[in-house]
Amino acid sequence: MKLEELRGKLIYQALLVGAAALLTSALLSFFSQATEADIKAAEEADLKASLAQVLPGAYENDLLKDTVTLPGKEGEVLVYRGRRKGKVEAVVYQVSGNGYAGSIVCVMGVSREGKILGVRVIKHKETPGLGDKIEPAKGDWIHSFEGRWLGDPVTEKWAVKKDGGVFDQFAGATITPRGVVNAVKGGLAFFEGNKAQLLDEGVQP
Amino acid sequence: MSEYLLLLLGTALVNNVVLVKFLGLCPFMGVSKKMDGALGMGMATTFVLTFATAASWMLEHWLLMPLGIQYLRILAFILTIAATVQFTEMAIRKFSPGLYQVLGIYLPLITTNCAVLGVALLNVQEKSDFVHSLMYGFGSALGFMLVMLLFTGLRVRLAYAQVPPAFSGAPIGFVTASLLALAFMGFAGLA
Amino acid sequence: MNEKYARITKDGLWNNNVVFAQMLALCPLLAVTSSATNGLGMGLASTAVLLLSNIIVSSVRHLISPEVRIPVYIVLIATLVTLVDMSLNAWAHELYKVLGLFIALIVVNCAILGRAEAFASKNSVLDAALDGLMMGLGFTFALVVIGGVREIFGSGTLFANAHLLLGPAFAFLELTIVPQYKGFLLMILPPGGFLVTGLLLAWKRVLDARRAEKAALVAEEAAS
Amino acid sequence: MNPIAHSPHAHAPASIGKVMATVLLALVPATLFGFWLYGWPAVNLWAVALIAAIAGEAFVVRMQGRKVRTVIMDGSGILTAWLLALSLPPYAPWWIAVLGSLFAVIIGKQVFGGLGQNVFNPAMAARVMLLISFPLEMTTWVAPSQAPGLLESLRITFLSQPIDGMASASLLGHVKTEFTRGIGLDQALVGYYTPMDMLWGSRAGSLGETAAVLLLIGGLFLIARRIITWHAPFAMLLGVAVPALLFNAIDANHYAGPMVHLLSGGLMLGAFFIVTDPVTSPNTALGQFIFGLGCGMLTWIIRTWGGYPEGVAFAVLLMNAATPIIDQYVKPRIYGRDRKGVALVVKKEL
Amino acid sequence: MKLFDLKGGVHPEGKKNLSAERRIRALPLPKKLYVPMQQHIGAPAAPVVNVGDHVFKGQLIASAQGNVSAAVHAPTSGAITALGDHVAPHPSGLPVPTITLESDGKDEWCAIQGCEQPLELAAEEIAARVGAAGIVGLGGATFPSALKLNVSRGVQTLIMNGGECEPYLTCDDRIMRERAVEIVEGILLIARAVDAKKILVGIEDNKPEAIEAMQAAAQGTAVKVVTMPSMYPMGSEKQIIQVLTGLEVPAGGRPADIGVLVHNVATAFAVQQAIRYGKPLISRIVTVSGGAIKTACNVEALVGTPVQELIDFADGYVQPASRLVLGGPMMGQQFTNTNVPVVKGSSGVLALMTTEIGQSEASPCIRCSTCVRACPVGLLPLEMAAHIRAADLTGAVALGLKDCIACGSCSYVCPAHIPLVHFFNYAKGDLAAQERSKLKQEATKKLADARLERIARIERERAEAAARRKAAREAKERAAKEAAAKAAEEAV
Amino acid sequence: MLFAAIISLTLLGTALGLLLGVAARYLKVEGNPLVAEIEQLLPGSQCGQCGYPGCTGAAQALADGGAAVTLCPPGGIALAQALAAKLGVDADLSGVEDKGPMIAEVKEEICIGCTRCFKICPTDAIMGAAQQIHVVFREACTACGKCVDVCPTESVTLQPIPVTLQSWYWNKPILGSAA
Ligand SMILES: Cc1cc2nc3c(=O)[nH]c(=O)nc-3n(C[C@H](O)[C@H](O)[C@H](O)COP(=O)(O)O)c2cc1C
Ligand SMILES: Cc1cc2nc3c(=O)[nH]c(=O)nc-3n(C[C@H](O)[C@H](O)[C@H](O)COP(=O)(O)O)c2cc1C
Ligand SMILES: Cc1cc2nc3c(=O)[nH]c(=O)nc-3n(C[C@H](O)[C@H](O)[C@H](O)COP(=O)(O)O)c2cc1C
Ligand SMILES: Cc1cc2nc3c(=O)[nH]c(=O)nc-3n(C[C@H](O)[C@H](O)[C@H](O)CO)c2cc1C
Ligand code: SF4
Ligand code: SF4
Ligand code: SF4
Ligand code: SF4
Ligand code: FES
Repeated sequence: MKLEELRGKLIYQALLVGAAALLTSALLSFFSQATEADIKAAEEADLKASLAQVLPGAYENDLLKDTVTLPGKEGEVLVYRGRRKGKVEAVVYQVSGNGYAGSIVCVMGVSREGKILGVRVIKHKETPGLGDKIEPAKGDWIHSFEGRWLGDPVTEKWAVKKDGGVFDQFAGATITPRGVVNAVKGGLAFFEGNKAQLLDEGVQP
Repeated sequence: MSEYLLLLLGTALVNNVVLVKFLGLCPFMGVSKKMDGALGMGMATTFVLTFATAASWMLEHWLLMPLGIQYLRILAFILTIAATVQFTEMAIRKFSPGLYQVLGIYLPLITTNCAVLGVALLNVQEKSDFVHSLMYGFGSALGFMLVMLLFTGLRVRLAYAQVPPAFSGAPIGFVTASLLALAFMGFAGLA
Repeated sequence: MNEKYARITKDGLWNNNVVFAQMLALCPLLAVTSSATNGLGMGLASTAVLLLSNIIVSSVRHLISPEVRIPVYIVLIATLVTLVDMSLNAWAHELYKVLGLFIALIVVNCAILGRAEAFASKNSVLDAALDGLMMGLGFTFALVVIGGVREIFGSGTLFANAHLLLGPAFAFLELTIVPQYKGFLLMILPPGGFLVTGLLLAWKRVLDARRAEKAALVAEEAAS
Repeated sequence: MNPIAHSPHAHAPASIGKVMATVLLALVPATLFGFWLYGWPAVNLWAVALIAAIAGEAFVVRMQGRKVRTVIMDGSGILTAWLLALSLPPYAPWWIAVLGSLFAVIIGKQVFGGLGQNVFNPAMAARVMLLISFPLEMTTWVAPSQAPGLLESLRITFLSQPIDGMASASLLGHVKTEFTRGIGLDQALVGYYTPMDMLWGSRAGSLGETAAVLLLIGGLFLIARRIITWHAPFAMLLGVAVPALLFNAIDANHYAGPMVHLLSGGLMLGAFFIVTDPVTSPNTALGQFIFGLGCGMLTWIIRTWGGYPEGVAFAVLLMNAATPIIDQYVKPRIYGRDRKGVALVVKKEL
Repeated sequence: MKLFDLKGGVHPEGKKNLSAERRIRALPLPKKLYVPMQQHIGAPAAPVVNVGDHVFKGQLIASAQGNVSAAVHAPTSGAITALGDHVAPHPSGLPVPTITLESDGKDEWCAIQGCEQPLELAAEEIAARVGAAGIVGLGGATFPSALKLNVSRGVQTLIMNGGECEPYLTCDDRIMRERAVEIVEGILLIARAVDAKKILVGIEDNKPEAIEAMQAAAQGTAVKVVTMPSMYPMGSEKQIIQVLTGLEVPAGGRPADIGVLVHNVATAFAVQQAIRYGKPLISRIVTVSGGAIKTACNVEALVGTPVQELIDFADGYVQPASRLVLGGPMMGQQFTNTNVPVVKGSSGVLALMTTEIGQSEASPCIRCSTCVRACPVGLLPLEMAAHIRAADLTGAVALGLKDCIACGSCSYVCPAHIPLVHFFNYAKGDLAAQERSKLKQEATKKLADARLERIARIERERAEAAARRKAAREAKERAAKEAAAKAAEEAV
Repeated sequence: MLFAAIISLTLLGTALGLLLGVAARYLKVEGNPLVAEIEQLLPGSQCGQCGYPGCTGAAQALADGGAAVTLCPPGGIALAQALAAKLGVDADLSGVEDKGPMIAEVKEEICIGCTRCFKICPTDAIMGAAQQIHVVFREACTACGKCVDVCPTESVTLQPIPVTLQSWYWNKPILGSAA
């Protein structure tokens, strides 16, 4: 039969689409296998890079593999742990607070002494130009947490200046920093409350 | 109930497919010169969009996920959408030649209306259940329809305005869309 | 023959530009052009798909029956897009994150199916390849221009982060046009995208009209 | 022979210039009050806005080869800039006024073909553009009557001198902020809301929006002069007051009452001078009523549930977008036809 | 009596005081009269006299043609000097067929026959006599009255239009003040001709003297005088019906459809004159007014009198007029040639100054919707004008263009001075022209088809004939052959 | 896994292809009613000035999108607008010059009565017999110009139809640049 005639046949059309699907899905499957490893690696590298921002320094273990999940105020918290010489030296986890336009999600790294190693905002909907100064790219406000702990400043001073605390607010935007400060403060409280499990040390019976 | 209402409002107004998500712009610009065309396109898209969101949810949850072949998602979704659209096109052509006339070349373009695939893909990312997905698709379609009608109304009026030659037609359409998008920013934070 | 290639080239880049003349592919155009870098990345990705899809469609055009032509083309394009998607994800992860959904949406980029239908399915492989390339470059051009304008006015830079997104080789592109710029948010936000596109379209009109006028003048002089 | 003129051979003594001049006149009291309240910076800002609008309009009109004089003299550009200036924070830097005015008269109006051709309210389009582009500058308010001297005022307007000492929040912004801390209306309003001050306009807010009484008088003057009709303003106030009343009755601690709503933000200015913009509002009385009602309700919704403390400008733009559709469906009944346009049927009287 | 609301409408400055207190005076007999054949709606009348003929006053000089038409009579006695074209009282300034009559100064009536007891005439007879007298509506539309009477027979209500809502004009006011008795008799005649049950005379409240005079004359008859508020266009047929009865004439219909007949009060006077005295319609009251006229007045002018004579009679101009208008300022037509004649429909001759016209260059429409509020019909003038401007006449029709009564209220109030009615009249004219060319196209299409068919038929017939000839020839040949064969056979 | 992927997609494709094939067969639409509708709009004088074999050809070309709506000179601007509306396209009317209604006129002085115009007129608008002066029947002439082309003595010309009181109407108002 000639191609012309074939093209009019119902079964030809069905098979044509089928064949196209067959060929392409086969191609894709192979390609997917080829790229799978690279994609995974890229995603891990991504996550690592963001962890590294709040956990400066080198750790002997693979952070992504040493995790623990603990109950927090708003559901489960996934904690990554960094070790040196087998001891947990630092932990990283997510905290969130309420900003001007919804919740602000941050990751924070805390040393075993309870000091903040770094904080980064990973998701927020604050007003560009007002509230977005919490991003390191737009200002270094977020670095003002580094090295602080629940005793520095004292608990009452863990607030923006307008509310009598020590942290700066931005001109025309108080809500956003207030939200971040509260979130970080809550994160430190979480650390204090779950220290034993976090540091993987002698869980007292 | 109010949860669904919020979802509808959110998808239709706050995160409007066209003005905020930037999906479906070609028909938005192309079929907005006459009210009938816009209405027809809006309705056709509403149907296809809702259907595609539901169908792709099923594909994802009953085929791709169980088999672990999510990398074929684009392929599977678009195939389904394209077939549906073409089927719809043939049906409309058969049963409503008037509508077919109005939609003209844009009916096949629904396939390539990226709102359809875009919403389906976004919806899968939302990881919501079936009813939510249906609402998500329908809400997005409503949003598309709404801005389509508003925009068409404006463009029809502009057709009688003395727009400077350099701007008449598409350029003023974009400027108008810009101001419409500006207006829709007022819905931010609503839902 | 050369004349034909010149025409295809000119059509793709300017006269029948996907964006400025055909008014297609508007979604990625507006969605990813908050900076020139994004525009360039998106443009190159689309060009790759356009080129390949045109070649394939043109080479299988005789096999396809009209009833199922669209599904078949789309399957082809979807495959190509998935390939690009995976490649970017694996090897240009930063760019992948920025362009996000819109990589997948290259599938439905009206321009690609449009070219498959309007050109590739009717022309030889070589012509189709050239057409795909030129249309893609034309599209890239539009993306970069709009992205550039929005970026300059919006944040005072040009091709910011190019090394991050496109690789270190592109670092030379990065420019800071206005140091200490406060930023003009409108340009980065959706309304700005529409506005810039509208203004550029009007500008193209004025340019074309001027050129036509000049040509007419020259012709007149030649006649007299 | 001069061409034969078509009838009518008589004409009412009205012209576009006179209409615009009347509206400007109606704005004068509220504007002067704003000047008095906020001092010289307000005057600077107002003047800069007007100059920029005139210059910008003259430039584009000239580029198109049209007559600059007639366009400027119709007063609509000046009115647009004036209304824009009245809706700006009084201590905003000069470039805010310039950018806003240029956007209003060029993108908002001339690009559409000039007076009467635009579909969105130019002043409000510009205001929203400024708000989303420069949220800091556009949400920095001052407490009234701090009247800096002329020299200092120049520094405020032209050198963007920080005004930390004088900063104050507007009522709506303040309430919104307090809500985020979980503070209810009963406490949030203390010290912020005194009905008499609100009525006379002694509050933080935009340059010309605060003096409710003066704006009302201006509006009534326009109604009396038949420049505007009562429909749109009344409907807008209704559209805010009714939901406010309802929800306030349900939960007084979360939903402010009608008086708070009516007297705060740009509502009064909006109701009498903005939703009445003939160009961008519907043609018929009923259409204008629907338009006003929509503006009012959207304003209330945005204020109450939205992300922005105030929504007049957004509401106006959204309803502008709906205007052609309102116009298409709301038309007067034609003599001898029913509402649908079908010719009446003769009832044979016996 | 309860009045109903009129929607829209405007209040132009009345300016009636310029001429309202001037009694009607007869114009001196002009030397030459130009009597156009078309002074009414419908087909032009056809001359029944020749150049050189001598005619008497009131003698028929042109007879009605077809259904819708009106006869024309000699306004005075004299000689016909020309049957030809003369400039028409029409904005186009085009020539129309006109009979030129040179007055012999004697003003001699032909034999006319009145009627002593007019109110006892049969309805058909009244209509016939009205038709013979060449009476057309004097309210402005100049529709042949006899026809209107005939189609309106059996209506419920007769409305007499004494609205005279146009500024400046006082001719109806004066005629009601001075000839109320005759008018009332005319009204009763019309009522009898159509067998109306209810008779209302609507007069605007800015004419108290006319109301009083009419009320006095109507005492004891079925005629009821109603005072209406002053507002333009109160005098328009549809609007006066709405105000007085609350009814609306259906779109595309006639007042008779809802049982109403409207006539102007001056028409009633003409009817009375025609029936009681047998006098045809050869003169009318004309208001000469306007700021540029020295002595505004009302004159009774013969049809065909050049307008210049009326202006001279009013002592000419105080200052050069910036515009001359026939009719009222709202609906009247500008003219430039003062040689145009007074016709049956001429209600006024106005010489206006620039300040009175108040027109200036158009600015853009600001969509203020003042025009929407002013339109008595409920149209959207701004939208219609925008559509017409953009050459979308179909769109304008969909908006109700055909319902527009061209009253000009919208143009009057528009602060942007946009010539709205001008747009509408242009569009109506263009649509009519399109309609004509469509009719013609259909006709020519038929012709073309007929021709093609004819050619095909001729072709076919020719082919058939050829075939027939061929068949015959072949038959002959065959026969010959057969014969030859037979012969051969036989020979074998 | 790989297998499952390929098979499921193939099946999906085949099924959808079948669906479309069936649809294409049973939902087929015949012919194009548009051509007839367009032909109804055209003057029908089959004059061929458009370059197509008569009005039917022109209608076909219009329906296929191969011809501009301004193709028919006898139809003028009005027809172009009607066609544009029917086809839903934006007409560029700048190219059409509507000379207003025209009519053929035979100059009696030079007409030799050759009957050529009489024979060619598609609407039988010319009357006359051999060796006699021919006259044009105003109501039937579409100003197609064919008679002008064939007349050996150039005695036929197209003239604008004169305006009369009945056919006169107001011109379109021209507003200044400000408005
Ligand atoms: C449009 C708009 C956006 C705003 N966005 C933010 C924001 O993102 N973050 C924030 O803290 N305040 C934001 N605000 C300001 C709040 O309304 C409020 O005025 C402010 O936080 C109070 O702080 P202040 O005491 O420094 O004025 C925004 C206000 C407006 C009008
Ligand atoms: C007519 C008019 C419209 C306005 N529209 C808005 C608006 O849509 N959104 C907004 O945030 N402010 C708007 N404003 C400014 C507010 O009325 C008011 O000045 C300001 O919002 C009050 O400060 P707050 O935003 O901190 O409450 C408008 C002002 C005027 C005069
Ligand atoms: C806008 C407009 C205004 C009119 N004004 C008057 C008027 O004031 N007096 C009048 O008698 N007829 C007026 N007419 C004419 C009437 O509609 C109607 O034709 C007339 O009264 C019928 O009477 P007739 O046949 O005796 O003329 C007007 C018509 C229109 C359209
Ligand atoms: C009653 C009235 C209200 C107006 N309100 C506005 C306004 O809110 N914003 C504005 O830009 N222009 C306003 N104008 C001026 C004018 O209509 C405006 O510049 C047009 O929108 C420009 O085409 C107003 C004019 C009038 C007569
Ligand atoms: S009155 Fe004039 S300016 Fe006002 S809407 Fe009507 S046409 Fe436009
Ligand atoms: S002229 Fe027509 S549109 Fe204008 S007011 Fe009169 S009826 Fe209405
Ligand atoms: S030009 Fe017009 S009338 Fe002549 S054949 Fe073509 S379509 Fe028919
Ligand atoms: S132009 Fe000549 S051939 Fe054509 S219709 Fe008229 S008379 Fe006939
Ligand atoms: S609809 Fe064309 S690219 Fe989105």
